[in-house]
Amino acid sequence: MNLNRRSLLKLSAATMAAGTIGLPTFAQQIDELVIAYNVNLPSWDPTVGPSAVNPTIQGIYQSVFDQYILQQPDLSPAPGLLTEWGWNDDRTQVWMTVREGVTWHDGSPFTAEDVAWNLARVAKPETGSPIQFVWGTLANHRVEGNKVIADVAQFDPTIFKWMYFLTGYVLPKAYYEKVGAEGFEAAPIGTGPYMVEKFERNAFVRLKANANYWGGKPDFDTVTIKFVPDSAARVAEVESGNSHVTLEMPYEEYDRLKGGSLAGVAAPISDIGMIFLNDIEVMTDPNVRKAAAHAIDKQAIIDRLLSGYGVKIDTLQTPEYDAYDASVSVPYDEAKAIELLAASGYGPDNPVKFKIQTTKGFKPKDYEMVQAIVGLWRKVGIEAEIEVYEIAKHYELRAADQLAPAAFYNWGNSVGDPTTSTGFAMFGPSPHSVWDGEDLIGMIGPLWGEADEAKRIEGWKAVDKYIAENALVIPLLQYVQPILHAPGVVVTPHASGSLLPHLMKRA
Amino acid sequence: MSFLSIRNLSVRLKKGPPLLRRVSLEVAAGEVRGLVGESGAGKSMIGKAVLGILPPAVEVSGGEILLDGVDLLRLPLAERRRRVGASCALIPQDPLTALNPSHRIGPQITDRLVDILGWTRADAEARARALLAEVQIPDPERVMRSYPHELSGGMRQRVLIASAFAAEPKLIVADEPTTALDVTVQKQILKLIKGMQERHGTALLFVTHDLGVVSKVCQRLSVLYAGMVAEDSAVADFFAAPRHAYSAALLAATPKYTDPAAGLNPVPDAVIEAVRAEVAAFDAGAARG
Amino acid sequence: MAILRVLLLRLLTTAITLAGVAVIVFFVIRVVPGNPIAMMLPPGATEEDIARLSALYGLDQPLATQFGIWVTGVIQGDFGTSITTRQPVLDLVLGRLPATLELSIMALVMAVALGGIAAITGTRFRGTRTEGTIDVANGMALSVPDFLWGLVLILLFGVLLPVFHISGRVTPSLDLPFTTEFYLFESLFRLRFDLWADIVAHMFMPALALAIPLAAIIGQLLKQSLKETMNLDYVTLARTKGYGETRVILREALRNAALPTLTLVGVQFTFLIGGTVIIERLFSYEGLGNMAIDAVINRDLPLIQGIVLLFALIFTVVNLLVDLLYAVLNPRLRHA
Amino acid sequence: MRGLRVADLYTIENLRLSLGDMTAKPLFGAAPRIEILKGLNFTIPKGAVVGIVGGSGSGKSTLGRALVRLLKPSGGAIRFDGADITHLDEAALRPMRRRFQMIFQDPMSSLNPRHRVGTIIAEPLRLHGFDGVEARVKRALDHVGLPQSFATRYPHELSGGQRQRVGIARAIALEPDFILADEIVSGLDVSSQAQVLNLLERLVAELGLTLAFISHDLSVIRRLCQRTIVLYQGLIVEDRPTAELFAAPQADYTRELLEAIPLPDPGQAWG
Repeated sequence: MNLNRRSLLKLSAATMAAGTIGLPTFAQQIDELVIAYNVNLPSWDPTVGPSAVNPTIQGIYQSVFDQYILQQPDLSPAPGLLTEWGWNDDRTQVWMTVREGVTWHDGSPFTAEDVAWNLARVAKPETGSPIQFVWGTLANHRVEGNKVIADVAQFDPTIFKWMYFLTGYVLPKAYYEKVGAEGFEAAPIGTGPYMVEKFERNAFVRLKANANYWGGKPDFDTVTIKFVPDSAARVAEVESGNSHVTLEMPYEEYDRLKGGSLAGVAAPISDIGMIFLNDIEVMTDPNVRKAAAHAIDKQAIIDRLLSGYGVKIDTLQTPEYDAYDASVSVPYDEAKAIELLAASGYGPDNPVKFKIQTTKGFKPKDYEMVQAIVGLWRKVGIEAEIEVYEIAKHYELRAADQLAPAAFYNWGNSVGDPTTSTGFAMFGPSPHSVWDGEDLIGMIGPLWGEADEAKRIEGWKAVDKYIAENALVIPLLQYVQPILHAPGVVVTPHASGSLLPHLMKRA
Repeated sequence: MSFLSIRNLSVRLKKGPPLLRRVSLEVAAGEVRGLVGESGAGKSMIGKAVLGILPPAVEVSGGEILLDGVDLLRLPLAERRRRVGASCALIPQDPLTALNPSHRIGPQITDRLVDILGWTRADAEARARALLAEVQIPDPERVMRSYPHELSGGMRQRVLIASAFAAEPKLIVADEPTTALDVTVQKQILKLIKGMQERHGTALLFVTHDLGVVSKVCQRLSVLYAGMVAEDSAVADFFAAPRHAYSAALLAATPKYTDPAAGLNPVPDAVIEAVRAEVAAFDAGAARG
Repeated sequence: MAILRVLLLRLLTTAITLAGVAVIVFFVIRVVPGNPIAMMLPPGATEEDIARLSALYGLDQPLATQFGIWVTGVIQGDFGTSITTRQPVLDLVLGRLPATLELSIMALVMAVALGGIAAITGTRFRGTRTEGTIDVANGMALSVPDFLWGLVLILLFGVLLPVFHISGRVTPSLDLPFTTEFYLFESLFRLRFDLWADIVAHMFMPALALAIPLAAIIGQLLKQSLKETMNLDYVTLARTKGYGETRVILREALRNAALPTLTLVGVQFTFLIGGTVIIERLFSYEGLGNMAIDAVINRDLPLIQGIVLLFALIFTVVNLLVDLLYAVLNPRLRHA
Repeated sequence: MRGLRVADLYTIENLRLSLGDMTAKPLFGAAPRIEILKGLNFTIPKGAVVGIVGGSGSGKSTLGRALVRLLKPSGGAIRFDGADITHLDEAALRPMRRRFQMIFQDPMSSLNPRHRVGTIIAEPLRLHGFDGVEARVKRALDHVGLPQSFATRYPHELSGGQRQRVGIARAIALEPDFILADEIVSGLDVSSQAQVLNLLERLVAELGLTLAFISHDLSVIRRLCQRTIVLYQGLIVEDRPTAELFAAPQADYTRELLEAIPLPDPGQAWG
C-alpha cells in the first residue's frame, strides 16, 4: 500500500512536470502543413463501403488517389488520368484515352490496364460498390493501346460525370491484387498528389508530397491531416497554432477569428438545404404547398441564422450547376401565401396542420431554421409540428417513402448534373424521392436516356420550372463552407466542398 | 513535587458553558488517582486536557497543567505534543475501537518508539514482545503479526495496556478502561493495570464511574460534579467517611450485591440542589472575578 | 477463501452479464431506426441496389440467423468485420482499447490524487476557511460535466496559454518505436521520456476533464469519511503518542477512511470510462469512444456490437477489481 | 413448584437456537450454523421477576429475543400463557405482540428522534387499537414518574434516565403480561440506575407485571429479582431463588462472577 501510494504520487508529480515540457511547436514559417479535418477517415478504399459515398472525406481520397477525370474548383471537368473521353456515334461504346508517364506511389507505371480493371471491378455486383448501378451500365472493358474501350449496356448520359464523382477513383491493379483488401487498407497507394506516410485511425494521416505527380509537385512537402470532429476543438486547433487550416465551424466563430491572426475563405459549395414535400395528407393540395413555399423568407433566415453565409435558391440547382436557371423564382410573398391558403379554406384562425421533420445539429442551424420557418408559416395560417429525427432515420424513412408531409434535408451534388440533384430527389420511383406525382415521372422519365446534351439540360430546366411552379419541393439555400487558415497559407476552396491540400500554397 | 499538577483548570465549550470549573489536583510520581463522577461531570475532560486531545469544540479557558514542572498550556503545539508523547500515555475506554483495524498489532505498539523516540525497529520490537509477555499474552510473536479483529476484547485491552507502557511513561491516563468488558475480564485487566503500574512505578490518572473499581485500584480520588471537584481524598478515608454530601450520596446509590438492602438510593434532591447552588455561586464568582 | 469465493461468483456473473449484453445490443441496434445500407446509398440507388448491398453484408437473413452467425463467430473469437472500416472488429477494438485504458487510468490517477489532496487538506484544516474553499471548489467541480471541463481546458491550456496539445494522442511527426498500443507505458518502459512527455502533454487535458468530476466526488466522500474517522478512538490514541495532525491523517485515518470511498470510486470509475466516449471525441483522442461514435453514426452494426461488448467487459472487470482491492485493503475480509 | 405450573406465564423446553455464520459461508449453499442456545429448560411464573445473567457471548440477549419471538428457535418449545408460540409466523404473532413487550438497552436508538414523547408512547397504542389513547399516555407517564408536560418533548431533550423511563412507559402503556428488560440500566449513572430500578420494582408490584431482567451486573439482579438464571456459553449453569444463589453459589461460573465484582469497599478481599 505504501509503495502504491508513493508511486501514485510520483506519477502525478511527473505528469505535472511533463505538462510544461511537452509544448506544442508554433511555427511561423510553415514547414509542415497541419489541417484539422472535421471527420474521421474510416477506410482507404474510395470505391466501396459507406465511406466511399461520404462527401466529407472525398478531399482526403483526392489527395491520395486520382479520379478518372479531374474536377476543377468550379466543378467543371478537366483532363486527369483520362486526357480524352467520349462515346462513339451510336452511343454503343465509350472510349477513354489514358494519360501517359504517370506512376503509382510505389514507382510502378500507371497504365490503361489499371483503368479498365477499376471500371470492371466496380461494375461487378460482388465488389459491393454502392454506385454499381452506374458502373454496371458499362461492360466488356478492354484495353487498346493507351485507350480503354467499353460497351454501353445501358446508356447513361452522366457516366463521364460519375468519373469525377463518388467512387470515381482509380486504384492500382497490380498492387491491389498483390496485397488484397486488408493490405490495401494498411498501406494504400494511388497516383495522387500526396502519398500516405502514416495513418493512425481516428487520429491523423500524415501525407508526403508526390514528387512525380503528373499535375506538378504540391507546394507543401508534408501535410498532416488531424481528425478533429468537434468544432470547438477545431477552432482551438487553429487559434492556438497547432493546426494551420480547418473548416466547418460556427459562422460566429468564423467571423470572430478571420479578422484577427487568422485568415478565412467562405465560398458556396455544392450542398443545399431543402424541404422535401411528401404527396400525402394536406400536401396533395397545391395551394398549401405553394403557400408554404411563398411564406418562407429565405434571405432573412440566411442573414439571421447563418450570418449571411448562404445563397438563396428556388430550384434544386445552384448557380454552379449545369441546369441552373436564374429566371425561375419563388419569391417571399406573405400576402400571396395567405391568399392561396384562403382559397383552400385555411387562415390564421383555421390553420392547415402537418408535421415537419428535421435533424438537429446535423447541418449548421438546421433545427433553428425549421423553427424560424414554422414561425413564418404560423403567420399565414400553417400550423406545423416539428419532429426531430436522426439522419439515419431520415434515410430509412425516405427509402420507405414514409417521410412526414414536410422534411428538412440537405442534398449534395458536387458533380453539378441535374440528374444527381433534381433527378434522384424528385423522380418518384427512386428510393430517394417521396414525391410520386405521375406528371413529374412522365416529364423526367425520357431525360435519363437523352443523348443530346443541350436538349437534356433544357429538359431538366423545364422540370425544375414545373417543380417550382407547383411547389413540389421547397429549396431553401446553398451552403457556404467556412475555412479558417493561417496567414502563411493560401487556400483555394473547391465548390465540391472538398478541402484539398494540393490546392494550398505558401503565401 | 507532583509529577502532574493541575491548577485551577477551566475548560469550556467554545462560546458555550464551562465543562471544568477551576479544577485542581495533583498526581505524585507512582501514585494512582481516581477521577469519579456521573456522566457529564467532566472527569474524562481532565485526562483529555492533559493529553491535549480535547474535542475540537472544546477549549481550555484558564489554569495550568504542570507536567514535571512545565506548564503544557504555554508550550508551542509541537513541543507539547512531543513532551506528552514521550512521558504520558492513554489507556482508552473501548478496546474494540482503539486499535487501528488496518494495521497489525506490532506496529501499533512500536510506532511511538520508532517514529517519535527514534528507537531502532529491532529494539522496539523486542520491547513490544517483552511487554506483550508481561500483559500475559500467549505467543506475543503471533499476536504482533495479527490484525485487531483477530483478537478478543480482553486481548485487545491487554495490547492497549502494553502499548501504553511501551515508552516507560511517567503518567498514564486510563479513561474508563474496563467499562466495555465483562466483569470477569474486568477483574483480570484491573489487576494487570495495577500490577504493571506498581512494577513500573507509573503514575495513573484513573477515570471511572464505578466506585467499586476505584476502591480496588486507586490511592486517592477526586469526586467530580458539574466540572467541579467535590472531594479530594485518600481512598480509604473516602469509603470510611465521605466528606462531601454529594460523594456520600454517590456512594449510597452504588449497588452492593453483598447487601441487597443497601445501595440503590438515588442521590437525594436536596443534595443535587445544594451542589447546583454551589455551581451557581461559583459561576457568579467567576463572572465577577 | 472469501476472496476466491467472490472471484468465482463474479466470474460467473460476468459471463452471464456479457451474454445478456450481447443479446440486448444485437437486437436493440437492429430495432432502432437507421441501417448501414441506408447510410451508404448514394443518390440514384434503386431498390435492387438496396437488396444487393443487404445481401452483401448478410443483412437480408432473418434476425435469428444473423444472431446465430454472430454468436458462433464471437465464441470462436471472430467478432465480424466492420462495415465502414472493412477491418476485423476484434483487431479494431483491441487496437483502440489500450488508448482508452491509458486515458482512463491516467484520469483515475489524477482524480485520486486531486480528490485525495483535497480531502486530506480539507481534513487537516477542518473548520477553517481552507476547508470552506475546498468545499466550494468541490461543488463547482461536481456541478460541471466532464465535456464542459474539456471545453474550459481547451480554452485555458489550448488557446489562452497553449501548453498542452488539443487533439490526438501523440504528435504525428514523431517516430514511434512502439510494438504495443500502450504508448504511455511502453515509452516509460523504453525510457523514451521525450515520447512519454509528448504523450502526457496530449493526454493531460482529456484526462483532467474526465478526472475533475470524479476528483470532486472522491474529495467530498473521502473528506467526510476522514473527518468521521478522525473522531475515532485509535486516531485519538495516535495523537497522544506525539504524532502531528497531518501524520495522524495519513497514517491512521486515510486507509480506513478510504475503504468506504473505494467501492463508490469503482462505480464512478465505470462512469468515467463511459465519459471517455464524449471526451475522446472532443479531444480527437484515438480511443474506443471516438470510434464508438463513428460506429453509431455510420450504423456499423458489427463494430457497435464489438465495442459495447468490450465496454461491458471493462465495466465488469473494473467492478471485480474494486471488490478484490476492497478485500485486500480490508484485513477483516481477508481473514474471514 | 410443580403444582404451580398452571400459573407459569412462560414454559421453555429444550430451547435451541442457532444462527448462520456469514463469515464462513461457502460458495453455494447455506452458511454453517452456530449454536447460540444449546437446550434451555425453565419457567417464568406469572408475576415473577426473573434475572438472566451471564457474560458476553453467554446467549442471554439471544434468549431474550427468542422469548418475545424476535428470533425463531431452531428447536424446543416456547409456551406463552399456554399457547405454543415457538413456530408461529409473523401474522399469527401480531395479535400476541402486545402481550410481551421489550425495553432496550440503548433508549436513544429505540426512540424515534423525530417524534415527541407523547407520539412515541401513543403510536403502539393506536396500532393495537386502544381507545382513549391520550389518557393512557398520561397515565403511563404518571406511572414512570415523568411530568405530563414531557409528552411534548423530543428524546434528545431528555437525560439518559428519563429516556429509559419513556421506554418503560411505552411498554407498560400497552398493559402487557410480560416485559423483557435487556440491560436497561447498564448505560446509566448509578443515581439514574437506582431510580429506574426502584421504578421497575414499584411497577411490578402495582401492575402485577411479569418481568425478565437481563443484565451482566449481579448487584442489580440481586436487588430486583426473586429468581436468577445464570447462563454460560448457551447453557443454564444455575437457576435458583436469588437469595440462595448469592448466599451459596453452586456453579463455578456463578462463583467466579460474584468474586469478580468490585465492591465499593477497599477492604474487600478481591484476589
